[in-house]
Amino acid sequence: MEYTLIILLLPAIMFLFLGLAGHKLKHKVAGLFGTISLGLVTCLSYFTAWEYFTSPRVNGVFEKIIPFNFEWLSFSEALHVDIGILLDPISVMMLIVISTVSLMVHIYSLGYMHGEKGFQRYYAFLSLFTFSMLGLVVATNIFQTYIFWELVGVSSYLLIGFYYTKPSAIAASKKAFIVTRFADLGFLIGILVLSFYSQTFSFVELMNGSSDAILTGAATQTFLGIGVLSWALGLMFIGAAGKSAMFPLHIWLPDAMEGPTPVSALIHAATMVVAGVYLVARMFYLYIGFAPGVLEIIAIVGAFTSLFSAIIACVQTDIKRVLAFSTISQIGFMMVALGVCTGMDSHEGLGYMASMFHLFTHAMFKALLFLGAGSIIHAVHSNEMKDMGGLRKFMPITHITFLIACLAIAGIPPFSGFFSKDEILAAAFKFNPAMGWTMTVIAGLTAFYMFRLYFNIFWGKEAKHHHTPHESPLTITIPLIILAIVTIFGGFIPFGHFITSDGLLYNIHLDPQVAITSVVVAVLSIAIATIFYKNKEQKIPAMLGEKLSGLHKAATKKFYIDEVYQFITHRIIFACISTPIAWFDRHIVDGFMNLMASSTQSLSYSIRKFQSGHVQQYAFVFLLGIIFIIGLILLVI
Amino acid sequence: MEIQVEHYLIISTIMLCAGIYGFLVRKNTLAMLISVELILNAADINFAVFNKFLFPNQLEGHFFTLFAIGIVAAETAVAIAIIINIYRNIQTLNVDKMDKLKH
Amino acid sequence: MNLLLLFVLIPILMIFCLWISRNINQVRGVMVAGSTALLILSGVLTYLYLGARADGDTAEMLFRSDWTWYSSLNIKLSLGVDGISVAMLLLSSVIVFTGTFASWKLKDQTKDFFLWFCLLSLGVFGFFITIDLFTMFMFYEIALIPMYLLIGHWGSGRKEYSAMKLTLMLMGASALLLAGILGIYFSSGATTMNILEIAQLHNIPMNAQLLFFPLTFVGFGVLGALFPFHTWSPDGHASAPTAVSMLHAGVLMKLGGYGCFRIAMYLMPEAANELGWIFLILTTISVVYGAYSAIVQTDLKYINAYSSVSHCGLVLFAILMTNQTATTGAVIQMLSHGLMTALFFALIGMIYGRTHTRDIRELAGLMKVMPFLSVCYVIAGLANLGLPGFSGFVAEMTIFVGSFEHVDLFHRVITIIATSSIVITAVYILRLVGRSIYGEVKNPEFLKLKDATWDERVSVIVLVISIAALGILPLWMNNMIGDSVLPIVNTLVSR
Amino acid sequence: MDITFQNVVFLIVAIFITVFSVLTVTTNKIMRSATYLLFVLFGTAAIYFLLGYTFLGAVQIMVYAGGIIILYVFSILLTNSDENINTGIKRGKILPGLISALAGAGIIFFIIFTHNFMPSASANILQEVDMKTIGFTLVGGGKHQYILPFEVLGVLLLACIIGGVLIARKR
Repeated sequence: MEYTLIILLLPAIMFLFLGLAGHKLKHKVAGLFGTISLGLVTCLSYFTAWEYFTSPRVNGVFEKIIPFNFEWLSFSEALHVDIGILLDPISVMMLIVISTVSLMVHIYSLGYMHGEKGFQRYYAFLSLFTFSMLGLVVATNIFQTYIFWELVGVSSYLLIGFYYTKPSAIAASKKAFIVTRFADLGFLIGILVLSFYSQTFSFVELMNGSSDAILTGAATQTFLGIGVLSWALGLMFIGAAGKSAMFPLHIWLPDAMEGPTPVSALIHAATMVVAGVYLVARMFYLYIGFAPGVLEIIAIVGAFTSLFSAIIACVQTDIKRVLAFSTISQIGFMMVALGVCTGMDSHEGLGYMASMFHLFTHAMFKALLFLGAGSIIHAVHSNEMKDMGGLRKFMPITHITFLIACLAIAGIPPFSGFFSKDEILAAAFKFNPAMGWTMTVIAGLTAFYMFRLYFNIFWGKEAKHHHTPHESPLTITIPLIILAIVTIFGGFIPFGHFITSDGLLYNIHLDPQVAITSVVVAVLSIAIATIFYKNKEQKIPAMLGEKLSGLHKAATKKFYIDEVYQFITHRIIFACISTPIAWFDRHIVDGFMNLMASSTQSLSYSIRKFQSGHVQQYAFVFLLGIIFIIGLILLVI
Repeated sequence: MEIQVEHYLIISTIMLCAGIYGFLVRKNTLAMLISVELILNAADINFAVFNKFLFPNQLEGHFFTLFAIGIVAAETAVAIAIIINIYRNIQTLNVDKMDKLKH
Repeated sequence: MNLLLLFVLIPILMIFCLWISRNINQVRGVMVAGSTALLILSGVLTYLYLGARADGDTAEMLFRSDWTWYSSLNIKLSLGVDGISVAMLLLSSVIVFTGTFASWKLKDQTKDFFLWFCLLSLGVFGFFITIDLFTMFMFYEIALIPMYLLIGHWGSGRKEYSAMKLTLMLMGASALLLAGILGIYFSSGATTMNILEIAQLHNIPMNAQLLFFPLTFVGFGVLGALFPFHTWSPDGHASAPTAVSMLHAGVLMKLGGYGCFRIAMYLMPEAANELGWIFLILTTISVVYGAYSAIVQTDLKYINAYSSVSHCGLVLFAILMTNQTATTGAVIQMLSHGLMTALFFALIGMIYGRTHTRDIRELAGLMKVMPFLSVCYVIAGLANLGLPGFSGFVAEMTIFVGSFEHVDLFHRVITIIATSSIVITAVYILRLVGRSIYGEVKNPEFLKLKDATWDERVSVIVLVISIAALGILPLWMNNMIGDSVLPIVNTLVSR
Repeated sequence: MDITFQNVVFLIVAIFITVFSVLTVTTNKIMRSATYLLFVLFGTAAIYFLLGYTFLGAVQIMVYAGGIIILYVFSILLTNSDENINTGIKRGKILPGLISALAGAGIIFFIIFTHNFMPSASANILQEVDMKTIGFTLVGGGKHQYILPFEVLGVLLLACIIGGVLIARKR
C-alpha cells in the first residue's frame, strides 16, 4: 500500500506550489488546484480504507501496516525519529474523516472565500493543514506525531490569523498558538520521559507488548511520589488537552472563531481539535496498562469541561462561539469515553470504540453545523444571533441541513449522533452511575443550546437586513447536503466491526435503558428550547436571565477564565517576571559590567591627576623620590 | 683653622636649596628660571671647589664649570625665548595656567 | 598545498583586490566573486570530507598539515577539520555570502567596510580550520579587532558605546583565554600547541585543570553569551551594521561554543566533569532568562539579541551534557541559530533601512507594504520558535532528547527547565510578529515603502533555503557531526 | 676659625650669598628677584676668585652677570604686567617647597658632615691657574684637553641662537 505516501505528499507539494507560485495564479485556478488535489487525496484515502478493512484479519484483528518508513533523524542507537505511515483502524478512520471534511471545506471555500484577498494563500494554508493533519494521524512513532502536532498548530495559527489586519484575529491566532504551545511543552516532556524509560519512540514497539517488560520495570519507579509512567502519560495528556481544548486550556478555541468559517469547520471542529482524543486513543494501550489513574483524571477533566462549556454555550450570542463551546463539550464527551475504560477488551474498553465513533460522527455533523453557520454568516454578514431570525424562509437548504445536524448532536434517533452518544453514555454508566447521569444531563443541555441556536437563527423575530438574505451558491450548499447525508446515515455504520479497543470484532447493541433515558432527556430539552425560543418574544429566557443574573453574567463572560489568564500572563509573567528580568539585565548585570568599565575609567582619571601638567608638582614628586632613594641608600649603607 | 671643603659646600648647599625652594613655590616662570640659575650655580661652585681641594693638579672641574656656564647661557636664551613666546600666546607667565597640553 | 589553506588565502586575496579596486562596482565584484568562491569551496570541502569518511578514513581530523611558524615555542599552523569544523565552515561561508548581499546598498566607505569585513571573515575561517591553540587564539583576535571598527564606524544608535563595550568584554575574555591556553600548554608539559597531541598526552594535573578550565570556559563562554557575561550582545548587535550583526551573531558567537567544546572540555575533561554543574546552571539561566528578557523588549534587534542569548545558552547547555546526542544537537543548534539569527538580522536591517525605526510599537502592518520581507520574517520567527521543518526544531529536539538521556536526575530536571524556553520563545516571537508584521499600517509614510530588491532577495532566500534544508533533511548533517563529536565525548565520559 | 683676611672675605662672601640666595626666592617682585640673583652671581664669582680661578670668575661675571641677567631683565620688562610683576607666592606651595628644600638640605648636610673629605696635600688655594695653561687645555687635542667639548659647545650655542630666534620671532 505504498500509494498511501501520495496521500501525504500531495498536499505538501500543493502547499509549496501554492505558497511559492500561488500569487501568480488566478484565484479560481489556485482554488481548483487545491480542491482537485484534495479530491485525489480523498479518493486515495477511501481506497486505502477499503483495501485495509477488506484485508483479512489476523487473529481476529486488523494488522498494523507500515507501508513506508524512513529514518529522518537519529538521536542514538535506540532513539531515532522516523517519518512513515502507520495504518491501523483508527488512523485509517482518521484518514477518511480528515480527507472528507477537508474536501468539503475546499469545495465550500471556493464559494465562501470568493474574492477574498489572499485566496491562494488560503488554499496553500489549507493544504499545509491537511498535510500536517494526515501526517499526524498516520505517524509511526510518537515523535512524528509531535512533529506534525506542531505543524497543525502552526497551520491553525496561520489560518486563524488569515485576516491579518484584524486585531482580534491576530490576538486570537497568537493566543491559540501560545496556549497549545504551552500544552505541547507538556507533550514534549512526556515524550522525553517516556522515551527515556522505554528507549523507543515507535508506536508499534510500544504497543505490541515487546516493551512491556521495560515499561513494567519503569512503572515501579516514582518521581515525587507518582510513577514515572503516570508522569509521562499525564504530561502527554496535557498536550492532548491543549489541542483538544480541555479545561483549563480551552480558552483559545472560542477565540479561534476569528478565522474564516470553513477553517473553523475543518480545524476547530472536525479534525485538529480531536487530535488530543486521537493521541489518547493512540496511546490507549499504555494508559490502560501503566497509568489507569491518569485515565480517571482524563474522565473527570472531560466531564467537567463538557459540563462547563455546555453551560457557557447556553448563553452565548455569537453563533460561532456557541458552536465552539459545543465542540469543546463534545470533545469532553470523547475524553470521558476514553477515560471511563477500565480494560482492553471490548466490554471494559467500550468507551474506546464509543469515543472513536463519536469522533467520527461529530466531525461530520459539527463540520456541517459550522459550514451551515458559515452559509448563514455569508448571507447576513454577522455572527450575532440578533442579526438573524426567521431565516428559514430565505435559506431552505441551509435550514434543513442545519436542523439535521442539530438533531444529530442532540442525540435524536436515527441520526448519527444518537448512536455514538449512546455508546458513550452506556460506557459512562458502566463506569459509574454518577458519571452516567452527569453525561446524560450534559447531553440534555446540548440539545437545549443547539435548539436555542437553531430557533434563534431560523425562527423568532426577523432582524432588519440591508438586503434580503438569499440561499448560498452551489459550492456552499453541495458540501452541506453531502455532510447532511453522512450525518443521517453515519450512525448505521457498524463501527464495532472496524474499531474496538482490542481490535476484535464487536457488535454494537443499544442498551434500551440508556437509549430511552437519553432520548427522553433530549426530547424534553428540545421541547423546553422550543417553548423558550420559538416565539418572537423570548420572555422566559429574559426572565430567567434576570433571576439568575449572577450565573448568567458569569456564563456570558465564560466564567472569567480568560480574565484569569490575562491576569497570569500580563500581570504575573509580563509584569512580575519579564519586566524585572529585563530591568535586572539592563541595570544589574549590565550595570555591573558598566560599573567595572566606569570604575576603571575613574581610576584612570584619578591616576591621570599625577600627570597634571604642573611642572612644580612634578619637580616636587621627583625631589621627594630622590630624597627617599638617597635616604634609603644611606640607611642601607 | 683653614677654610675647608665643607664650608664651601655649605654655601653651595644653601644656594641649591634656595633654588629648589624657589623652583617649587614661584608662580612666575621667569622666577622659576631664576631659581634654576641658583641651582646651577651651586653645582658650578661644587665643581670648582672639588677641583681645587681634592685634585689641585687637574683642571676637570674648572673646565666643567666653564662649559656649564656656556650651556646655561644657551639654555637661558632658549628658555626665555620660549617663555616670551608663551607669554605672547596666553598673556601670562603663571605656571599653573600653562596646562594646555594636558587637555 | 592544503585545501583548507584556501579558506585563509581567499579572504587575503579579497582584501588585496579590494584594496586596489577603484569603484563600488569593482568592490562588489570582488566580494561576490570571493564569497561565492568560499561558498563553493566549503561545499567542495563537505563533499570531500564526507567522501573520505565514507571511504573509511577514521582519523579524528582530516586534511591535516603543519607549518611551523614560530619554532622556539613550537607554534605551528596546524590545519585539520572534522565534522564540526566542516559544518561551521559551511555556516560561515553561507553567512559571508549572504552578508555581502545584505550590505549591497551600503553607501558610506563601502570599500573600507568590506576590507574589514573580509578581515573579520579571515579570522573566523582561520579559527575553524586550525587545531593549534595559539594559532586559533591568534585568529580569534584577528576576528575581534575589525568588529570594533565595523560597529564603531558603520553602526547605528549608540555605536561608540556598544563597540567599546563589545570589544572590551571580548578582549577581557580573550585575556582569560590566553591565561587558560598558556596554562594548558605549560601544565600539560607538552612541547606543542596542537590540540590533538595535548589531548592524546592527557596529563594536565587535576589542580591545574580546576584552575584553567573555568578560565578557558568563561573566556569562550563570554563569546557564546554565557550568563552573566552576555550583556555585550544586545548592545553590540543593536548597534552593528547588518552584515556585521549577521556575521557576529551567526558565526562569531559560535566560536564560543566551538572553543568551549574543542578546547576547554576536550583538553580538560576531568575538570569539565567536576565543574560542569556550575556552568550547567549558568547556561540554564541563560536559556530561560534570555527568553524572558526578550518578551518585554521593544527593539527588534534587542529581541533577537536576547533570543540569541537564549539559543546560544542552549548550545553551551548541551555540550555540558557530555553525551553524543546532546552534543550533536549543540552543533546543529550552532548551525541553526547561526542561520536563523543571520536571517533575522538581515531582515531587520532591511526593514530598518526602509522604515528607519526598529521599535515594534511604531511598526505595524508591514505585511501590506513589504510582503516578501514580512513573509520571510514570519518564516524566520517560526523557525526560531522551533517549528518542525526548520533547523531550529531539529537542533532543539536533539538537544532535549540528548540531555534527557542523561542518567543523572539533576541533569534531567534542568533539561525540563530549559525545555520551557520553547514556550516563552513562542510568546515573544508571536508578540513581535503580531505587532509589527500583521495589522493595519499605522504610519502613512510606510505605505510608500518598496519591497525587497533583488540583492536582498538573494541574501534572504539563500538563508531561508539553508534553514529549511537543514530542517527537512537533517540526517546527513546529524551523522556527520555525530561521528565527529564522538571522540571528544568519549574522552569526557571515560575520564 | 682664625681671623685671617682670607677667612674674613670668605665669611662675608658666604653671608652675602646666603642672604641673597634666600632673598632671590622669597621676594615678591620679580625685578628684585633678578637683581638679587645678580648679587648671588657676583658672590659666586667672588668664590671663584677666592679659589684662585680668576678666569672662571671673570667668565662668570661676563657671561652671567653681563649676559644672562640682562636677558632676564629684558624679558621681565617684555612680559611686564601687574600679574607678573607681583608674583606672589602661592600659600599652598610653600609647605611642599620648604619640606623638600629642608629635607634636601638635611640629607646633603648629613653627607657633607659624615663624609670624610681628603683634601690633597698640594692644594694651595692662593695659587692661580695661569691663562696659558687654560688656553692650551681648552683648545688642545690631547689627553685632558678639551677641544672637542669646546667645539660641541660652539655648535650647541649656534643651535640655541637659531632656535631662540626661531621661537621668539613674531609670526
